[in-house]
Amino acid sequence: MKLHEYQAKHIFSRFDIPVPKGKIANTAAEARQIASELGGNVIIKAQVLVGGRGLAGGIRLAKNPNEAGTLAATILGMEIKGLPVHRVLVDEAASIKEELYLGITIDRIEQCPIFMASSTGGVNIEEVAQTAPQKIVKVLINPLLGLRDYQARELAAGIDLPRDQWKIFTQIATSLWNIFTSNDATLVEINPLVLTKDKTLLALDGKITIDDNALPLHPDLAEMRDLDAEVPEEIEARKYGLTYIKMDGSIGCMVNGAGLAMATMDIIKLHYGEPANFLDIGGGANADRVSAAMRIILQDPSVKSILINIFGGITRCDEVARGILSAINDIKPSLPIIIRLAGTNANEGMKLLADKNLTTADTLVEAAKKAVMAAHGDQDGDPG
Amino acid sequence: MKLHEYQAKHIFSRFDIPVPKGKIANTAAEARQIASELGGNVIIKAQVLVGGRGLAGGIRLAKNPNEAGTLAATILGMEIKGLPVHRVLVDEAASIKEELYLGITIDRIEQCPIFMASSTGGVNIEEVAQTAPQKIVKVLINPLLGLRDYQARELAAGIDLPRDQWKIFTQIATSLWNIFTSNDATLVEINPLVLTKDKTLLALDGKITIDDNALPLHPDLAEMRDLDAEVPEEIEARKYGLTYIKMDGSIGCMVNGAGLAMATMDIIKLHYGEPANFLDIGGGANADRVSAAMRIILQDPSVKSILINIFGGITRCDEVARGILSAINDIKPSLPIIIRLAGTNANEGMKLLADKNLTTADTLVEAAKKAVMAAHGDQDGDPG
Amino acid sequence: MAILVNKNTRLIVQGLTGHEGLFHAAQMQEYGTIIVAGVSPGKGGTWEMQGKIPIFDSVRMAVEATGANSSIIFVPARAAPDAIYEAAEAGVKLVVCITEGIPVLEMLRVSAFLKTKNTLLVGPNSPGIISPGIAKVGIIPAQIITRGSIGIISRSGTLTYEMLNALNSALLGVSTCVGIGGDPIIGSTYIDLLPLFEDDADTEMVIMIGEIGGSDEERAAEYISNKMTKPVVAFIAGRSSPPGKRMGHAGAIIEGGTGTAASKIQALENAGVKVARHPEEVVELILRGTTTEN
Amino acid sequence: MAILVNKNTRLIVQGLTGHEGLFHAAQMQEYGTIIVAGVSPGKGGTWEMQGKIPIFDSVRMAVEATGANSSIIFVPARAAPDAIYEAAEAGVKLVVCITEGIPVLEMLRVSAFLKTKNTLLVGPNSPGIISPGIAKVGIIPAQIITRGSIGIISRSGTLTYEMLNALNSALLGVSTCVGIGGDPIIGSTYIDLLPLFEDDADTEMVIMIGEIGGSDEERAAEYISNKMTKPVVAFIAGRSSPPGKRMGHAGAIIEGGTGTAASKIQALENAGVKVARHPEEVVELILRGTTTEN
Repeated sequence: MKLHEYQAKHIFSRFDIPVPKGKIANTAAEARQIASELGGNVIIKAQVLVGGRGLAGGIRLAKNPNEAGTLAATILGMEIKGLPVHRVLVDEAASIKEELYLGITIDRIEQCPIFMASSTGGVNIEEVAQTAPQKIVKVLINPLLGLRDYQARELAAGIDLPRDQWKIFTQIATSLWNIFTSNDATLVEINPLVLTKDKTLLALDGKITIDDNALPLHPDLAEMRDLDAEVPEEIEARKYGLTYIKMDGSIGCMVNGAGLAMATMDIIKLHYGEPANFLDIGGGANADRVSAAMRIILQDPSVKSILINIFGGITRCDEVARGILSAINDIKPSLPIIIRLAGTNANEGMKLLADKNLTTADTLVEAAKKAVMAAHGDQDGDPG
Repeated sequence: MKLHEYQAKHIFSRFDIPVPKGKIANTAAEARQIASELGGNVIIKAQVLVGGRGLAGGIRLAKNPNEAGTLAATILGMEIKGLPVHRVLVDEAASIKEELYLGITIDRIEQCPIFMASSTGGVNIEEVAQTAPQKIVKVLINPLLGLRDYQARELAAGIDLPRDQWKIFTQIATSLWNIFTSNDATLVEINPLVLTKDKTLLALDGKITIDDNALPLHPDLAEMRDLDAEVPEEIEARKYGLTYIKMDGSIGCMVNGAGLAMATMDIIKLHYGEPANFLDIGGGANADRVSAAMRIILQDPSVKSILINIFGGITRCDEVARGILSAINDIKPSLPIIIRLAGTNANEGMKLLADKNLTTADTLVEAAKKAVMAAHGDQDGDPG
Repeated sequence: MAILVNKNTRLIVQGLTGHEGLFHAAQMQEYGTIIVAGVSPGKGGTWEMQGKIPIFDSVRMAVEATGANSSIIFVPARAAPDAIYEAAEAGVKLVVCITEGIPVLEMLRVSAFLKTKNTLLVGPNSPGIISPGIAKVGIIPAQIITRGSIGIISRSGTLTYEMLNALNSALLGVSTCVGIGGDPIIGSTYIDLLPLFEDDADTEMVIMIGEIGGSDEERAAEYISNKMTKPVVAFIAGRSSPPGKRMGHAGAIIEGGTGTAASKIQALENAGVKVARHPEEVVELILRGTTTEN
Repeated sequence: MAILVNKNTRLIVQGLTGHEGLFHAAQMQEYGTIIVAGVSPGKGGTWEMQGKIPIFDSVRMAVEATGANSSIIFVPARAAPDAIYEAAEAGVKLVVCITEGIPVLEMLRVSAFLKTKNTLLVGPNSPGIISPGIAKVGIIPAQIITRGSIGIISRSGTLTYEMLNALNSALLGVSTCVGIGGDPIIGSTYIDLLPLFEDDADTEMVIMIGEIGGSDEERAAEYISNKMTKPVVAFIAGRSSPPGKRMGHAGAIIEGGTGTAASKIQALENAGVKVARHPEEVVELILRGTTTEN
């Protein structure tokens, strides 16, 4: 789960990482008021959970409260990459001398947290990693020892930070580490970490991503989830324990298991179809979940056919078949549904579906071909 | 540094380990009042930092507030092993079904914290360890992982704790572990941990010893030091960075280094003398510290002679000699002082002392012999 | 003799008394796996499975009483790291963790700890291991597999079943199939298991099933190129997945440029591995390989 | 060739720019020790000791630039565990920690960490190591020692000097003297070093200087009894110390029955070790031994 910039900064502040003075505004009037409290010279920042806010015009400098109000009004009316802006952060403007990067994520190969710093902050760090990897200093952290001071100093030395800043830099790095571990984050990042003209370090922008598996341990963080910033279908899916991701194609997919779901999408594409979504119903999916999955798929008007691919292990195919029948009964979908069941109780499942006038398939390839044909208008779903 | 029972229980309580209701009383009247608040049936416990309070009559049961007042008055007038009782803890009396032991200390050989539990609590656990070691269950803790639940359960199983108590026992063990690490303790112990007749676990008595080296990191704990409970000379010594321990003999010792100080005491004993103290002036001791050390030694009226044994390494013998001269000048002691200097700048030191009518020695054995003779009344300190 | 799981396997089921534990313990036993004990804290001294399997309070007690050498974990995510530590400290040589949903920072600690131990962890979020006709330690449906000479290593669950089914339909058999789990931090990866198959007399070739995210397939490619003499065929799921999207498995995230299907396929093909475009094509590649090359 | 410290020693001084660091670095260099670098965070790029020794910001940089293989630590207690981790992670093979006052729980973590590394720690609270006439890494006064064939392992500081002085007066020389430190948790104990002396061609016999507290001497006795062929003489300080009292060294605590002088002396004598009653008697025992047995 990603946190908003203002939420991340709130956590930074609690862990004594210096951030600019600022407040969140829901309206232009609030923004104007905050700007006036902060002395007028402020930066207005759209709070959306996507990158590229700056390029999209979602970050603007204001010289006085009136300008702040006007700019906030504009930004609050925007959509950035399809996400409407509901809130802006109004921060005191900083006098920037240098922009640095400081972040922690997980190195899967080394199986360790990895601390990264760069003297070229304020930009897309993934781009720096690819175009100028020597500009990123990396230090692996032993998860049983945590960040040690000498490692923080290695980062400071690696980015040529002035020596009079090493102590405060080490404190900031230590705080960032504490944020990472105590919140079960998979990413924490200050970008940019600025060195101001009056020689202090300040976290101008921040990102925190929380490990979804750890959210039950952190109810305070779980409450920070911003449902406004998410696709409604994805929220609905999570409620039923489903993983749904909207895509651009016309073939709705319902599969058990992430790997098999991806393979199913791949095979649709291989046969010149386009998947409309990724949908993993998980292990042991019961009739309720199958019903919910079908409703969610059908909410997408681009969907022209549905491919249901279930390989029963823990999941029993007869149970899935019952879910499908109940969903069809409720929703009465008018578009073609291609069903392929295999594994545990597949025969029983197929029998339940046999006399219901549904298209079935024995193999994944056959199912994919039929779904593609059906989406292209061949209503009975037979491969051409 | 050892904490008092009431201080330990206060920490237990902060970490959610159940303790009896109770309060500290400085006077009999306070004890009476507390007993009345607690319903009358209470236990009065002398707060002194030595074992064997019970045998000495420092722990008494009272049936009503009046009796509590009377007993408290008696206990507050006692000395236990030479330590006056300044405070009593007045605790609600518990209905005890079983007395258990639970503690953590450090296993020096395995270089790990070691968790111990026993079904025979409420007694001297060291005695149990020697007479019935099979009654103590031990679990080594990986210091990088900390106590894991399964280890707490191993302890519970090992002492045949009823299974309905395992969950709360695991919580108590986890709290005790957190107390151990977050306070840099070298010992934390609940003895007895009682299973009450209404089937709850309760920490009836507790011990916490804090690592002196870690006290600077824990100012809150350092403040808990009870100066009343310590020998005044030891407090004075600590102020100057000296380690002084009062003993029963007649030969005052001033040595640099703990090992050499012990060896010096051993050699005094070998020559039929008795050391009056252990005193380590530490490394690089300057004139001030030497002065303080001499004053502290001389506060003991049993002292009949003083042996100063300094082996210069970091410590420079000429500096020590200057300290000795300055101390003698200030204090003008009337008893014989035998001085042996060796190592760094020993010759310079000896020269400074040469014309001051002090007894010197070349070797430790010679110095010890002279000090023993001097203590026995041979004023010039020459061996007989 | 198959790898990891065989006739010498003496298995503890951690969490046997739970719903899932009981169900799969019965399945495993029916398949021929020697289950010697269950561990369910607080239930030590009871018996399960028609009164034939003793339950212990701790893994150490179970190992001491039964000489167990392997364990399988069915406990909830919250308790699973503890279960792994406990098994490793008790000297269990193979630990298979079925549990999903363990936070990644917990797994980093587990993984750092296991580097100091002589215990092989498979999983978490693994469907387990099966050596067809011999034994199974996990939840892989046994009816879709026959014994043979193909080793399988897979990060996926149901996708593995799909593959096993396709092999079965083509009358191809399996020596051992290992589901290494779909999480970003797992105990054993391809390069831990490829050497075992390379040394296993029962295995003639290996199928690798991978997916987008991480670099384990790329590292496996390097290993195959340098060390493997037996042929390897691969399938990588997620060719059509957009970057930056989380595809259900915590593992299936494409991290800016690395970990894409294209990068993995390229690396494997450079190492001489044939990469199929879908599970059934793996079968075709194998059949073509065995007819033209042998 | 002496143990641990010799002509191949290439030493880093961690905390060289401090008062103590500078003083002892000069002493060590004067004695012939090859000091290649200092480490003082924030002072990298400067030079010390007549502009001849470069200062680095980190141990890793110092190792990379100078090929150092050993380090000595003079930093305050608060920073010392970090200094040990840093040196070990940078691949330094021998780390000598002079610093005293490190909390024991910190040292437990350090010690657990070092089990996974190929680094030998001597100390903390150690006076260091000297191989007379060759090199010294520490603060042992060099003027009281001559080269010879006696190896010394001691938990004490000034008591060791006393012993060295007594040997010197009797014209007995030393191969290497190792001060292992007086703290309860230390990097190397007797049993880590006795094998090195057993294998060292320059060493003919070993003196062990112990004190009350802990069981390291008892374990050493067991090792000596089973493995040592060279003769061992010992001295144990604290015969006259009352139980339960803390005698300055965190190490010098007598823990209920174990760790007493009597227990240690008994164990050593049972292992065939001659135990002296005071430092000068060690010399007597050695002289008697060499005249009667040789």
